[in-house]
Amino acid sequence: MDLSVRIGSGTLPNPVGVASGTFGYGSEYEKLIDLSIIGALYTKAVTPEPRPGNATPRIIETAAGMLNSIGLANNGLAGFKTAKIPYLRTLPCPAVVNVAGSKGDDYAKVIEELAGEDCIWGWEVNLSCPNVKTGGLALGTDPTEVEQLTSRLRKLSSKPLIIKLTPNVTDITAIARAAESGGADAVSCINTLVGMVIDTKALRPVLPGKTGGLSGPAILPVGLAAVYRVARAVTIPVVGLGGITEADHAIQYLLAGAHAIQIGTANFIDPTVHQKVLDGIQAFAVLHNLQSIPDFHQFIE
Amino acid sequence: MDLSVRIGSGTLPNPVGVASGTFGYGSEYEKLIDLSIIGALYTKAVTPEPRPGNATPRIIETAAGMLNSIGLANNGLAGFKTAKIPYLRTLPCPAVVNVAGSKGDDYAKVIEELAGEDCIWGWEVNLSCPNVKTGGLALGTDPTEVEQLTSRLRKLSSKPLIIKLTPNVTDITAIARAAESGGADAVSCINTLVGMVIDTKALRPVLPGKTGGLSGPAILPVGLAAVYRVARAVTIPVVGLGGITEADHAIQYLLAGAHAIQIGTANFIDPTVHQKVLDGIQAFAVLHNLQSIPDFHQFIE
Amino acid sequence: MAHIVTSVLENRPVAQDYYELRMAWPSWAPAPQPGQFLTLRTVDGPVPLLRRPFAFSGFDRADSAASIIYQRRGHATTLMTAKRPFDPFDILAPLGNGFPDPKSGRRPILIAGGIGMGPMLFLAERLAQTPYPGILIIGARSAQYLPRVVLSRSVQTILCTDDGSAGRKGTAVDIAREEIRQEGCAPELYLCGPHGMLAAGHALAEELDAPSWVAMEQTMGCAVGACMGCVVRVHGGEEYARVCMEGPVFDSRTIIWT
Amino acid sequence: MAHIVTSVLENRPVAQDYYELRMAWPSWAPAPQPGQFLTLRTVDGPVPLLRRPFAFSGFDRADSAASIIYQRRGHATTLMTAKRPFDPFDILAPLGNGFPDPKSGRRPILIAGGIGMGPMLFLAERLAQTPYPGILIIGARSAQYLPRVVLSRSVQTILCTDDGSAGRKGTAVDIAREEIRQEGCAPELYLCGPHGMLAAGHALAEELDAPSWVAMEQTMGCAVGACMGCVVRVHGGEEYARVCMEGPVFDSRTIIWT
Ligand SMILES: Cc1cc2nc3c(=O)[nH]c(=O)nc-3n(C[C@H](O)[C@H](O)[C@H](O)COP(=O)(O)OP(=O)(O)OC[C@H]3O[C@@H](n4cnc5c(N)ncnc54)[C@H](O)[C@@H]3O)c2cc1C
Ligand SMILES: Cc1cc2nc3c(=O)[nH]c(=O)nc-3n(C[C@H](O)[C@H](O)[C@H](O)COP(=O)(O)OP(=O)(O)OC[C@H]3O[C@@H](n4cnc5c(N)ncnc54)[C@H](O)[C@@H]3O)c2cc1C
Ligand SMILES: Cc1cc2nc3c(=O)[nH]c(=O)nc-3n(C[C@H](O)[C@H](O)[C@H](O)COP(=O)(O)O)c2cc1C
Ligand SMILES: Cc1cc2nc3c(=O)[nH]c(=O)nc-3n(C[C@H](O)[C@H](O)[C@H](O)COP(=O)(O)O)c2cc1C
Ligand code: FES
Ligand code: FES
Repeated sequence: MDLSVRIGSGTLPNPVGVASGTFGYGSEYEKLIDLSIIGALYTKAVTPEPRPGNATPRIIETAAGMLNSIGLANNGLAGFKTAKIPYLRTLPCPAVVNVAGSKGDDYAKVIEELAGEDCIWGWEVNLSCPNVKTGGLALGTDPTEVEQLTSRLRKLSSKPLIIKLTPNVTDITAIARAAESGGADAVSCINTLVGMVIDTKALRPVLPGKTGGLSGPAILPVGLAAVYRVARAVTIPVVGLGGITEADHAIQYLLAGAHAIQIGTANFIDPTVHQKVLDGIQAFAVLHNLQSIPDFHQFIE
Repeated sequence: MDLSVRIGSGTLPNPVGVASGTFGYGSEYEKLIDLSIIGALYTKAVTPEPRPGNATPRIIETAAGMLNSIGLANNGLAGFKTAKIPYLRTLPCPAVVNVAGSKGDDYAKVIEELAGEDCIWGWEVNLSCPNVKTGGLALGTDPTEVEQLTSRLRKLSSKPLIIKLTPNVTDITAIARAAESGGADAVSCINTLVGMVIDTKALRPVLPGKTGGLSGPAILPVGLAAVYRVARAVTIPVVGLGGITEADHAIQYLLAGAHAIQIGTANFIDPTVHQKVLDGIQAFAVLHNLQSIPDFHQFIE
Repeated sequence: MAHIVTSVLENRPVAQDYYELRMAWPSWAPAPQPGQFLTLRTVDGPVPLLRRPFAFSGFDRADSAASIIYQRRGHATTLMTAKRPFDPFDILAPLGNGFPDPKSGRRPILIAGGIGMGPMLFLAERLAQTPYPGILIIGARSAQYLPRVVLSRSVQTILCTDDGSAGRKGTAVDIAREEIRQEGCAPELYLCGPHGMLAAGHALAEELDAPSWVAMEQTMGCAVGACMGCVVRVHGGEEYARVCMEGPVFDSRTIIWT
Repeated sequence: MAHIVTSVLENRPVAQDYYELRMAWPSWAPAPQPGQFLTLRTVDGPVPLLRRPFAFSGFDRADSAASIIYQRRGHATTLMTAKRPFDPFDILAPLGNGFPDPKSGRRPILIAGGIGMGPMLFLAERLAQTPYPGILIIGARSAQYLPRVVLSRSVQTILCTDDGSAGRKGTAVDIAREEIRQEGCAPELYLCGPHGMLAAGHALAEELDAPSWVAMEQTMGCAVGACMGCVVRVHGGEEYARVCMEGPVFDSRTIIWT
């Protein structure tokens, strides 16, 4: 079976990636697993300036999920270049740089400055981080803005450009279509859901920033519904994520119309999850005699 | 402590209600629990015409949650009048009729025809049911439509009018403000999240309607974030729900700014949950010397 | 219907993947009837979330005990296999309508398949104490799925397997057809098991112009009639009927078999 | 750091709400050092979801065994109390940096409170085998929280309680101050316990101009440095340091105590 996934000008060796913010830049996990089997490593978000991130605690468990409020903590562009690029050059799997910011210029700056780096396979544009105050709603909630930003970024690099969608919108298909019109090579969804937990003993929200992003098994059905709808609204590939902890979940995403998937929170729980998911996808393909990833899309209308 | 909750022209004896669609019309549970301790019983949705509901299965469990696709199954207005009104007259707690439909006229019709019934305490207008195809998005996703419909319904009855908000929107506070401007006495949130589960053995979505509504513990953080934000956007009372299975969760909602709460899915799991939640709220009030429900709102900014 | 927190008395394997769980039955609680079911909670936490429904497989007022027979399938039933005597057991019961008595002059033919064996054993034992005892036909895929240890000597029982590895070879409905022909009786059918078996039983009943009763299954939410989750399609005015309220036992002619 | 699926050897109560869990240690796995920790998974399912971190309280290469001491608090730790010998035990370990050796001529003063007792017992045993043994001071609210059964005869140990119900009356940091004054030594402080205790220990170190090491706690996601979840505020270029990577042991002067 051909496991490869074509996205724009690039090809991923297999459909199972690891999600931004849950896998660092790879080095953190290299002692635990073989990075060469990873289909795509989506880095922690990179912003133009360094960001210390939010106050603590930054993580709290919820029923079958977790809330995080990391706040795009990263070393900034300069730090990324000196501290991370040399490592990415040695990485045995494709590296997708997750790009973030509070305004369009931020995104443009990151891609412009990194566009020449051969060790970067492509971009994932995080328009949806609910942790950073961009004056209210996330950038990725308005189709017009998304289309404009996408076409601006499109001109800066010929590497695969993936727009990451937030589920916290009325109509995620409208945002996906805007990304497609703007020239995106793919969309990935979903980012975290806005959530909150209150400590009734301390009488305050657990997260100092009050709300955070909900991820993990709890959101699997939400991610699946989003991918199902988005895959029917655009013709570019869809990268599905949200709540995947086992092969069956990843297969659900592929059946729903995804061309690739990402594993996020589950990396924290089982470092071998990636291998298990990849094996499970292959076994499913053999069982149903599927030759390539698009063959997964034939079953569900 | 004064447990009562004032909403518009009415007063509820206590803040702990049972959510629409999870408690029928009350009779189903009367053998199991004392209905007189219920703060408000929100009925299953009533539509002008009878609806058989969706194909089966209608329910599937997810991680710490469940998806449902009941499809507003109900006897319609005429059936409601003959089969349910006589029972509601005997109900020892306030009955709030959950009103649904596929267009504005449907809602108006239900309220108009039932406005004279003394046994009805008030209305909860379900603008958010994701199960019914209203030509794409739910009615309650557009602020202008919500304001217009609310003011139309406002004129039909002086009973408390509660607009129930869907979480499947970009900015739930905009919808809440629209309901307030339209003359709503309160808003309730949240309804279910859109979700999907695929059966990888049968190679099809488990629910024949493909997507369904996600409820239960998994969505608690999403409901809390919504209530927290809505309570800061409007001056009318907010009724909080989503994922409450124990007193601590209900207290989180009250601390977040809710004046009352509803228990949904948890009724299926523990018929005594209502009593436990009410007891827990009272114990918390005693511990912190709170005199009335608004006193819960002093702790969190 | 009551919310009962009782305790496990015994939880033992009775066939491959099948277990019988006996629980103490408080004297104040209504007595379960054959065809009725309970819903139980396996854990206090949110996973598994929903109560799970199981039909009663026996009830003994003298012993103050009721029982179910369950198959290990997914998360909840796997957790159930770990229940030990004196573990608390949180149930809603008895739920649903139960099987009606046979019409006068009719010979009750009880047909059980897979997880449908519980209610059929219960009904068979009941009928054995009446002037109109039935024949119990239990079908399974093969020998190891037959619950030999729970069979009652006072019930006329026929075992059959799809692969012929024990009892007679054939489906329970086929064997029923043979028995009825041989006895030359006017039968009344009672069925519980997989959907296909119920449909075949209904077809047999039509063929013989006999009354027949089927215990239906559907994923449940509330199990008390409130959520409209557990419906099956039926003929007549209402398009759907609730398995937990109008059922689980239905006249097979009211069901829309598709 | 390795992903190890080992087995439980023993799981016994050692004080009220405190348990010691010993696990088999595979010979290929790196040896844990005092101050290092593991993260463990309590169930296969989604609740509790995240791995939980616990410091090593001992390691014995000869016995091929490592141990932790944990307090029953919430869901995961309650599930842990049910672990039995030979149950599988899924851990990531050893994680974090561990305590440094004392500077030459310094007297190690080990101060433990509550769930901080594990790593201090481990460190104390290690130092007892060196030319610079330490004094171990264990503080608890009252007598029943003192883990008497795990104390080692080869370690000079002082017990104290807030209410004076056992050992000396006072906080562990107060008792440390007294001991140091009495001995007239140049101390090096090692602390693990509640945040307030660590801050008080740091203040004492400043007072005495002594080096001091604190093992910090923070809610964790990955525990391998990838998620930036477990940070504490530190002085210097970077505003935050990760407890799981730069820690859990920090020079107390690098921490911003608020
Ligand atoms: C009225 C009724 C009587 C039943 N009687 C018996 C019995 O006597 N013995 C027996 O072994 N089984 C019986 N069942 C089936 C039993 O309820 C399921 O096998 C059990 O719920 C599976 O739970 P699980 O977590 O182990 O498996 P899961 O992995 O959750 O599911 C396995 C299968 O059970 C079904 N199921 C899951 N949740 C529910 C639910 N809440 N309601 C109904 N079905 C569900 C699923 O659709 C799936 O097909 C009965 C079901 C009904 C509706
Ligand atoms: C580096 C480190 C070493 C630790 N060593 C020990 C030890 O040796 N002995 C001991 O008893 N405890 C230790 N703890 C604390 C222990 O991890 C928590 O008590 C445990 O996670 C509680 O889990 P629970 O589900 O029982 O409780 P919960 O109800 O989940 O939480 C109870 C408390 O534990 C905290 N907690 C929950 N999840 C995590 C997490 N993933 N990471 C960190 N804290 C969490 C919560 O913030 C809360 O304050 C250590 C923590 C850290 C960070
Ligand atoms: C701790 C943490 C940090 C995250 N940081 C980022 C980030 O920097 N950029 C981004 O696009 N998404 C980030 N995410 C979102 C994940 O990439 C993913 O979209 C989300 O967690 C849903 O997938 P999951 O349920 O598999 O975790 C983060 C998620 C977590 C849990
Ligand atoms: C089976 C089921 C049926 C429902 N039917 C309705 C309905 O008819 N009208 C409505 O406004 N909400 C309906 N809801 C949504 C609930 O009232 C509630 O908003 C939602 O379930 C979240 O609360 P919970 O997590 O406590 O269940 C239904 C929910 C469930 C689970
Ligand atoms: S399960 Fe709710 S109506 Fe039957
Ligand atoms: S827990 Fe993820 S960086 Fe420390």
